[in-house]
Amino acid sequence: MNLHEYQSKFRFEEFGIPVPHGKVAETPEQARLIAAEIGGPVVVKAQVLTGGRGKAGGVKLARSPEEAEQHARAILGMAIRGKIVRKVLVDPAARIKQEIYLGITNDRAARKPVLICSAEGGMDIEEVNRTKPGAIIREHIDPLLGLRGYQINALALGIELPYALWRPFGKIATGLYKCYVDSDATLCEINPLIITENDELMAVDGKMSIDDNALFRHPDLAALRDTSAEPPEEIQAREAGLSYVKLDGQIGCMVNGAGLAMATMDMTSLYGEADGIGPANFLDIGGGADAETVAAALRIILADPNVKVILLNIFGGITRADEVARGVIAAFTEHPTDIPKVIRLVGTNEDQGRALLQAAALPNMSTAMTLADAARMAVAAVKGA
Amino acid sequence: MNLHEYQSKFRFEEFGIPVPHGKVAETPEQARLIAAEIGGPVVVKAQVLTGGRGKAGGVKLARSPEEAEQHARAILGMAIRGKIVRKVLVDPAARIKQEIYLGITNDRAARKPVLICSAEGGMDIEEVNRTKPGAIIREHIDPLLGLRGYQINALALGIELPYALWRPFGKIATGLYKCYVDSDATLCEINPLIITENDELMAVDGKMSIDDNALFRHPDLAALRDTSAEPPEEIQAREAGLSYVKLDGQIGCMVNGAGLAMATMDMTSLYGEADGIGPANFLDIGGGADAETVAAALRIILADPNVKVILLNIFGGITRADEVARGVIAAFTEHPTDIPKVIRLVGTNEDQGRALLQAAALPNMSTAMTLADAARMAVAAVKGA
Amino acid sequence: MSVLIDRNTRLIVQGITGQQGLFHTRQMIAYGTNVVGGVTPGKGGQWVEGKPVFDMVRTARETTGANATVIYVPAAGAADAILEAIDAGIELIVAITEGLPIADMMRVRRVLDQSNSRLVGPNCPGLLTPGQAKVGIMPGHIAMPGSVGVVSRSGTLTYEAIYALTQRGIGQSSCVGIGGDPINGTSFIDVLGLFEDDPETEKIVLIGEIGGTDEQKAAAFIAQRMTKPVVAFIAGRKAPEGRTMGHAGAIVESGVGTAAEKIARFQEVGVRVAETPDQIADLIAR
Amino acid sequence: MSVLIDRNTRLIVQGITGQQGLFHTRQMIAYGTNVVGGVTPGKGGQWVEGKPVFDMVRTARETTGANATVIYVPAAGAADAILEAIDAGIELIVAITEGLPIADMMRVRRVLDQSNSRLVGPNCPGLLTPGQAKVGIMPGHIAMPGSVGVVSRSGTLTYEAIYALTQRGIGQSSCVGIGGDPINGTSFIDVLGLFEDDPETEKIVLIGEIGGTDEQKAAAFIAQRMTKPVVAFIAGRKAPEGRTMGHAGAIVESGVGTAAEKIARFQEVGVRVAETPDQIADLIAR
Repeated sequence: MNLHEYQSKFRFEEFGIPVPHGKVAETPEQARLIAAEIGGPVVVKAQVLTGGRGKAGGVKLARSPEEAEQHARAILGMAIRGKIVRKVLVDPAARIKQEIYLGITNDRAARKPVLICSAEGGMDIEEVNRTKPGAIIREHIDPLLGLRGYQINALALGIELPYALWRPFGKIATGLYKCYVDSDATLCEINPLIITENDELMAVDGKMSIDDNALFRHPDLAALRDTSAEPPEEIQAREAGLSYVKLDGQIGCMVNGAGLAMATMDMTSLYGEADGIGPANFLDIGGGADAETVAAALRIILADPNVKVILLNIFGGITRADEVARGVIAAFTEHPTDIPKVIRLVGTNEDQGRALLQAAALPNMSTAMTLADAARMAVAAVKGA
Repeated sequence: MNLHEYQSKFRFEEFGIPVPHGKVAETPEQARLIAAEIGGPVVVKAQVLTGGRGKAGGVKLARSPEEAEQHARAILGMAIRGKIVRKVLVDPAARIKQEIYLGITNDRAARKPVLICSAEGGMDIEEVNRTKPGAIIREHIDPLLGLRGYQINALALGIELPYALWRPFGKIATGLYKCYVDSDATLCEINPLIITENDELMAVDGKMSIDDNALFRHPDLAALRDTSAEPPEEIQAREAGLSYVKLDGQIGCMVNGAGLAMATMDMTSLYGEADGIGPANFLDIGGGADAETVAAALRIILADPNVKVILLNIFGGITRADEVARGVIAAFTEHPTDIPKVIRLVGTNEDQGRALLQAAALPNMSTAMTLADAARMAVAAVKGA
Repeated sequence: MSVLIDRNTRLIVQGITGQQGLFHTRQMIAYGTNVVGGVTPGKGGQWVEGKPVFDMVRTARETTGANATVIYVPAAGAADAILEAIDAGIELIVAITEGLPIADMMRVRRVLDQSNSRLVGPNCPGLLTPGQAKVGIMPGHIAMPGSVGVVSRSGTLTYEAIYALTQRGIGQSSCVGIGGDPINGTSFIDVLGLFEDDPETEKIVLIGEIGGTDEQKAAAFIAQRMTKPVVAFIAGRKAPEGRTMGHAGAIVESGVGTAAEKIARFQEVGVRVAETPDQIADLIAR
Repeated sequence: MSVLIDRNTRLIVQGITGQQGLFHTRQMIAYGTNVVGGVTPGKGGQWVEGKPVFDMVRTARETTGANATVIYVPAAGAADAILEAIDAGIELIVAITEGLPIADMMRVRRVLDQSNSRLVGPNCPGLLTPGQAKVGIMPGHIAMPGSVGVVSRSGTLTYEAIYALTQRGIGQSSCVGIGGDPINGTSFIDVLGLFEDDPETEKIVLIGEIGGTDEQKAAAFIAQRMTKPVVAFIAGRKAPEGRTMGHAGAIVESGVGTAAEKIARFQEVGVRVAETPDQIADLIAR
């Protein structure tokens, strides 16, 4: 789960990281009032959970409250990479001497958090990594030991930070790491961390991603989730505990297991490609899905107008085939439909599962024994539809 | 540094440990008012930094505010093991079904904190250890990993705690460990942790010791130090950064290094024993003592009326002999005295040190080359005084 | 012969009294696995399916001589369950639980690396040595004894491969699901090494996914160490570009982990890569 | 021969620009110790006593090939300094600093146990191999080369013993101050083992104190492993009963650690125990 810039920065501040004292506006008028309260030039920044905000015109400098209002009017409602801007952050404008990059993320290969720092802040750090990899300093953190003082020194040295700023830099790095740990974050990023003309450090932009698997122990962070720009089916899927990604094809796929779901997607693409047929979605119902979860998955698939055929591919391990069958029957009883259904059900309790499906005698249903057969049948059904 | 019961319990409460909601009184009248506010029976408990409080009559049950006042009057001003009681804690009396012991301390041999638990709470845990060692459950904690849930289970099982209380017990154990770590404690002890008649857990008595070496990072805890019952010379010594213990003899010892100070004590005892002569104190001026520290040490020794002779035994390592000499000269210039002084100064810069002392020509000063000589000379000087 | 488990494995079940734990304990026993007991804190002294339940792994091990454990406890307690098993000195720990916070796994992994325990998983289907023992949630009846070792990051996709092999009459020596989490206990390399050293394993099936670099490392290991033929399958060729974790994440991962890249690396070192799950069995049969 | 340090030791000084660090760097160089550089964060690029100063141990080691470090940084930063040296792979770490919080040392010790570094100290006077090198704060001129190994928990009391030996013309192979803190890096047993294996060391002086159980363990080790004669001295025979840490502490320590108990254990295993520091040299001379 990603946090907005303003949410990230407000949280950074709780961990002792200096940030501009801006406020969030949902209307142009609010933006004007905030700018007037701040006094002096401000920056009006679109709060939207995607990148490329600057290039899209979502960040503007305003020299007066009136100008702030105008910018907010232009930015609010704007679509950036398909996401509608519903809030702007109005921050006092900072006088920047230097821009630094400071971020923490998980290095899965090293199995440790890694602190990343660069004197080339303010720009896309991936770009820096491509063009000047030497400008990026990394320090891996022992998760049991935490961030050590000498590691912070290594970063400060690496970016040639003036010695007078080592102490405040150390406080910021320590605070960022503590924020990262205490938030179960997978990313805490300050870009840029600026040196002001008064030689102070300040986090001018911020970004946080939280480990979805850890949200159960962070109800305060879970409450920060902004679903206003999310497709409703994805919200529904998440609430039902399903992993769902919308795609462009016609075959609504419901599969248990991410790998099998990907393979199902791959296979329908493979057999359908020539005819412009492919998967309408990636949908993993997870390991222990019960009848209710399966029904929720079917509702989400049926809500997609592109879907011409439903392909259920279930290999029963922890999810028992009879449970799945009950879920399928329940879902189609709730939303009766003539849409063609290709069902492949194997694994634990497969005989009971198939027996239940046969007994239910759903309309337009066919069954397959192998994934290849199921994919071919689904593609053929789209062509026949 | 030890905390009072009330300080420990108030701090435990910050870490989510349930404690009785009592208050501290410094007068009998305050005790009556607190008892009236609590309503019902209360316990009036002497707040004094020593053990044996109960046997000395420092803990009394009161059924009315008037009775609480009477008990407070008796207890306040009482001396328990030489310490004057200046405060009492007035706690609501608890209805006790069972008493448990729960404590954390450092196991220096294992180099880890250890959680100790016993179903035989409420009494002296050392006594339990002697008589029923099997009744004591220990769990060592990995300092990098912290206290784990299964370790708490092991303790709960070990004391045969009813399963319904495992959860609240786990919160208390976790809170106590967090308190221990966050406070740089060397001891956090709840004795007894009671099961009330309503089947709730509550920390009825508490004790904390803080690592003196870590107080620099805990100004809030350092401020809790109660010096009202400490001898003034020990307070002075601590403030000057000296390690000082008052003893009964006549030879005021000033030594650098705890081992050498102990050996000096041992030697003066050895040579003086037959004549009832011995060390007046243990005084370690530490590793890097400068002139000011040495002068402070001398002031403390000279304030002891028992002291008939001063024995300075300095072996220069990190403390340079010339620095010590300057300190000695400064101290005796500030407090001129005819008291006999035996000075032994060897090690780094010893020649400069001795030259400075010779030049200063202090009255009644003699010098020795070996510790044995110095001890014998000091004993002889006491006999001659 | 087999890898990791066989009929002599003495297994305990952590979370034996939970719904999933109980269901799969029955399945494992029915398959012939030597389940010697279970652990649920607070339920020590009970009996489940004729097996003793203990409050702690420590006591379970002392009493039963267990040398393996399978973990079905919910995600919030799974890291603690793994640490408990490590602390109790259990040699083989199989964690089925999915959804472990990554921070928990980083700590677990750090402790694991200094222990004598092996962890398989988390978020994995477990292990299956056909005809001898199954530990976890794999449907046992789709497998048959033989000489193909199967190792996979995917759960259900593993079953596909086993099913296809069995249908062609090709048996398996052992099947190992290592789990798809970013940080886990056992890697492809670990299992490839075990199969290479197992006299009964003649060929190996490796099932990978997009993301991470485990498959690339496996390719390098195969080139250096393996003498036995390996057939691979990579899921996610047609996956849409994932939502990245953010910029720092993208740097760390360095843009690696596409199916195309992984397939290329395998082909470079002579590993045959199947286009569809069905083809896996074809390539093995050749 | 000698233990831990000799003329080939390549030493860096952590905290070289501080008052104590600078003073003792001069003393160590004057004694002939091969000081190859120093470390003070933020002062990299400076030169002190003709030695280069680095910002980090890592770079100091890379540049100078240092294999030992001595730490003079204040207590608040000392744990970090030790961890930095461990992280940089320095083989021998000597921490002079006193007053380290015990919680810091528990963490350091945990990391140390999984590393290839040896820590001597903290709160110790360091090491002295007469005529070759000194690392720490021991006054070098009181020692002379010879065949007696000295190991001690006490700082200044060690000097007493060395001084007395030298005055009787008895030289030392190496002198090791292990420090008096409750948790340290190197124990009596470690050093006794080194002396036992050092061909140049013929006899050993061990100086202990009241408190803890290190001396008792040393006695057991001497009985089991040592062939060379050991003379011991224990400070604190006349010490008043210490102020205990509290009840739980007393249980853990189990009432052990009196001088009488330690002396008895040594005498039981044939170690001669001196009554006064002066007697140490007498007993060695016999």
